[in-house]
Amino acid sequence: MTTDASTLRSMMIPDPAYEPGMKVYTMKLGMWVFLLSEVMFFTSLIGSYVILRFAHPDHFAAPGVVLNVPLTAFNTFFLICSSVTMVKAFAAIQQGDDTGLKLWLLATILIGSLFVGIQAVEYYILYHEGFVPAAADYHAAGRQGMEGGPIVGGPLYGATFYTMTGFHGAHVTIGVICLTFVLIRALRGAYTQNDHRGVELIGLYWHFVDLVWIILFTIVYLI
Amino acid sequence: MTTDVQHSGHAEGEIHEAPYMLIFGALIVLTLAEVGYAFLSLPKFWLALGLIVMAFWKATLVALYYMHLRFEPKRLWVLALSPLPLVVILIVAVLTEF
Amino acid sequence: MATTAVTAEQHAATAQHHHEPGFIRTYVFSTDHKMIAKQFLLASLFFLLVGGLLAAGIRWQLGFPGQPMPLIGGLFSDTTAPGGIILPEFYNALVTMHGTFMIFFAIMPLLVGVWGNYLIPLQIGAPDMAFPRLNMASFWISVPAGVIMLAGFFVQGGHAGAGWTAYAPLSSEPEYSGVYMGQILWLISLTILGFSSLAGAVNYITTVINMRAPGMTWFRLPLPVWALFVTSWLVLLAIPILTGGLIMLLFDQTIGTGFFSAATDGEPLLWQHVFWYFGHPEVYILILPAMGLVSEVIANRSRKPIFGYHAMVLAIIAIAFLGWVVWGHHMFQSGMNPLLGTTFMITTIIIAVPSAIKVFNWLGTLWRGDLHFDVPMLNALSFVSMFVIGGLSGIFMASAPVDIFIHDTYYIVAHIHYVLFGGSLFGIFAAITYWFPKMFGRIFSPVLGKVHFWLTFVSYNLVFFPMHTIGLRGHMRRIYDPNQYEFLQPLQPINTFITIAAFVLIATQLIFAFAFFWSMYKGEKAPRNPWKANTLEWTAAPTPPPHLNFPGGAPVVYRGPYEYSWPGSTDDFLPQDLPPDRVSRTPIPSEPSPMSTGD
Amino acid sequence: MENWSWLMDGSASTFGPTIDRLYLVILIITGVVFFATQGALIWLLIKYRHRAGHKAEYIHGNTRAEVIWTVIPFVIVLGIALASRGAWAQVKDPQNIPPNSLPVHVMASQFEWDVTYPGLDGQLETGDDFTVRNRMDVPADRPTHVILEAEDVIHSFFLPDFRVKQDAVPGMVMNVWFQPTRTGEFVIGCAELCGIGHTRMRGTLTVHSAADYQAWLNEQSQP
Repeated sequence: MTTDASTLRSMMIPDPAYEPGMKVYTMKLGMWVFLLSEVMFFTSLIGSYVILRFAHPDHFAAPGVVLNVPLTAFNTFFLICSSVTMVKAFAAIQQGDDTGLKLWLLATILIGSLFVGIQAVEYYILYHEGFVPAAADYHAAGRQGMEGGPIVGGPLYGATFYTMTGFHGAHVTIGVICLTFVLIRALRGAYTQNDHRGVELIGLYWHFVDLVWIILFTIVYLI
Repeated sequence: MTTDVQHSGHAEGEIHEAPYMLIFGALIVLTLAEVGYAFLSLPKFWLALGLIVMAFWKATLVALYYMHLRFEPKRLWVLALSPLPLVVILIVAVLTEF
Repeated sequence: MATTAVTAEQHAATAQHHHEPGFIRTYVFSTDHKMIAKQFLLASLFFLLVGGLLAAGIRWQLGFPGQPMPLIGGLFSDTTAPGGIILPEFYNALVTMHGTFMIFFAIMPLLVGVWGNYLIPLQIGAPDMAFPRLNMASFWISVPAGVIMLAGFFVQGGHAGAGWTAYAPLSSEPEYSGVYMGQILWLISLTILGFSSLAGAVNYITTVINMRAPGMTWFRLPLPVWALFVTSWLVLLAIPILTGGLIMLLFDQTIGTGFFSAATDGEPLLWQHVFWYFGHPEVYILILPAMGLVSEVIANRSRKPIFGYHAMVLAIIAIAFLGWVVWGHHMFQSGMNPLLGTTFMITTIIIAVPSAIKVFNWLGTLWRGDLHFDVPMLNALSFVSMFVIGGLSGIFMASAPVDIFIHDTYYIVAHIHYVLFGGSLFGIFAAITYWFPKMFGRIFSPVLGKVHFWLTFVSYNLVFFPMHTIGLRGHMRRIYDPNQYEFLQPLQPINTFITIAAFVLIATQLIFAFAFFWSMYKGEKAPRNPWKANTLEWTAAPTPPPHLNFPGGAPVVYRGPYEYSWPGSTDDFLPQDLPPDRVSRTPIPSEPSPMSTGD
Repeated sequence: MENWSWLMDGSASTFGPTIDRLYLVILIITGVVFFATQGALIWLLIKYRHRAGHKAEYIHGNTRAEVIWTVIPFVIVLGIALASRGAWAQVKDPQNIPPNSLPVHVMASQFEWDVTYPGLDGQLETGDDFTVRNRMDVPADRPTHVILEAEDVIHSFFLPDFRVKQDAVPGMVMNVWFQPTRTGEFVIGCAELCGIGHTRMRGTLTVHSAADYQAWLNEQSQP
């Protein structure tokens, strides 16, 4: 019928102080939003592991009994190195250092590939020791622990281990492929001090994958 | 891919030279500490707690400095942390089952 | 500062489209959000038809158990329906695939894929989505998913038959279900479809946050945008949980990991937790957008501001948030810890409150309005009415002890269809008929629309209301032949009645299909703003909107979306982008009204 | 269709009336809400339908109304939840299984119910246990404690007349109890899709008087 004058004013006047948006450029926001969904994806895998382990502790072995902790600790070291080279590549292009960008990107790709390679070797060794993902094969003859001891753990151990670390490895592999694209673009001079969004985006993804590994290494290998 | 010059200039108006190498050192030290701690003969609870605390700090350092969350607007913090309650709800609720 | 941000984004989008695209780029591999919305619309209406035909098969078996299907009976193979008589394994596949197609391939894309794409950029004043090519990918990823899902009908062993919930171990171990390839295709298809949903959700969230027009504050967003935005968060955070679960189930099926298999100490209940932790947010993914769309239609066709805009927004957020902590109510009878059951019972029942707020606010919007009973309005009102029934029947199963009896009976079937058909699908019909002029430049035939509405409304209630009562008599879900149970034999006449009504209901949808295509080519040409609406898609964009939507650049927004019948204006609507100095106004009244409590 | 009713049949277990009463209370509450909202809707549609010269009123909302229709439903539904707790615990909490119950082991498998009785000594897992298929016989004067397991997939042990439903999950042991209030023949159904033969997975539950049950037990226990 009638209306409050102040309501009317607020209704009629655009708010000049209002800034729409996150104050973050759209591609970066999109990458963050995508990473949130990755958090939930790893939650379903890691959460299932935590729950299965809690329900069946006898299926899992103490650290170092089945899994090779020193080897993976080295691998963790490499992944952390690749994170620092990635961030150095980003810092380089922020200062307009084009050569630095290319070199640090190349270093990141090489160290990332090394991580995947070592993981493949780890899988090969574990698989041949009889540590397999398929439940029916888990108790197959010949399966031995690291010290040549008896069968340790149960089928859920192999299943969860390969699923979680395998999907992490797949993420690293995808990261290496994307980094290679970024490097090719960098070689063509696509990034400048003023516009280096591609480098920042792949960096976010790469550090996220590193972050997931920090959690995986702790709960799969060490606890 | 289009260039968006105004944008990057706006977002990276000043360059935050984060202490990248320092963080790197901290991550290495924490990793070594974790591996060492894991082989102490501690009760399972303390083992798990210590390791989770260290892993939490490592993850936080990566997010804050390498992912530059420290230099981002507060609203991005809210966005980035939003799934964490859901993670906790799922795991805690299902754990009470077993 | 941020205004420059917006224009910069728009420059970026403009730069991508400055040349005139060819046929393939316009109609097939289009990056235009409006074309992608139309692609989703046609694809998901096709799957709606598929789902409806599967339902016809289910209803035939229940209404006329063991009798050969008429007309088409001879077309089936000996492993599905020899001589037209449906076999139990085919019946299980029908039940499973009806649910799967309707939920994942019909209702979800009809709400999120179609209206998220069509409305978000137009209603917030953006030229396109934040990531147009990702948006195109989101549609084209869903196509192979649909093809793989359809292919399952033609593989040996038949299609997946473990229900749309795929409870392990029935779904994880082929020797128990007799289905191997079908279940694997089901899992692969849904995994792929997850990427499509995810691409959409990332796009919608980023677009709404960063690409709103100047002046488009959060509380000036039209309610469909709010609903789609909140839904996108649910999609973003729930779908990956399902993907993880599907992958574990796929590994169980293919390499025998045994996550959910009791034989290897895996936990069958873990699948249920993972599934429903996704599944309950999914339920709200399937209803929240419809609530937003219906709010728009009701406010417009009542020529009145939506009652309690802020409460409506808060209710959407509250439903979405509570939706994360109620999944256990699907598992009351599954052997869950009874204490956990009590917790879930309380959280579940509280979710009725925001739903009630929404219903009361819709009624409040009608109150003292000027109601125009056009086709969209009829469908929207039917949404409100049917949603009340679906919501109230939900309270019975939220009470865990009552759920003991009605769980897994036809009562649940009635409830889900009152929400998903009576709710979501009527909401979809309202939205299609309301935005039809915008999409295709022509009015959706009012006569055919009304015929379709009334026939659907009546036959729909005749199908689903009796299901409450057969559920209360103990009729279980998903049973192939209820007459195997002596106590269900007296229900056979009701089942037959439901089946006949269901065939009327399905046939009625052909009227909709006809009206849809007829109106697209022969309908009355639409004026620019046929509903006298306030929102930007009608006021700032031509019909149909061109590439980049707003030829004059981003509109500036001065007010909320529901300023209908403002007494200060001579018109009964105030477009969001109409500058204050151009409002043909009457003197501003100075008396504060007891009825107004802020926007 | 004699004895036709739109509602549930009368229950035959001790906690059945509690559940039915709860159902009825919710039915009355939701029934009132149903008629009130649908009535209001129809009234609004008739009263405020479009007429020439009629204009809608400019009303944005009413805080008092909003608060009222938030608080009242909240109180009502919370009341329903609290009222439901007791019955839920009575039926499902293993602590509330009466100690004098007759233990019966039920193994669900595709597609039958195998019911194992403790024999004359009243103890399960002793030499005089015997197993019958798809039928269950219980005394009327004593609660029955069903120890429920599943062999292959998930089934659901459904006694419609007793208001009992419990999924049988492979790998888990479920505890179900009920006490009949009248003798007669009742149905055992499977309420969870369990495969091709789901529809024929049914059995008969016979409630005997105490004397008849003893006679039946003696007869079955004959070697």
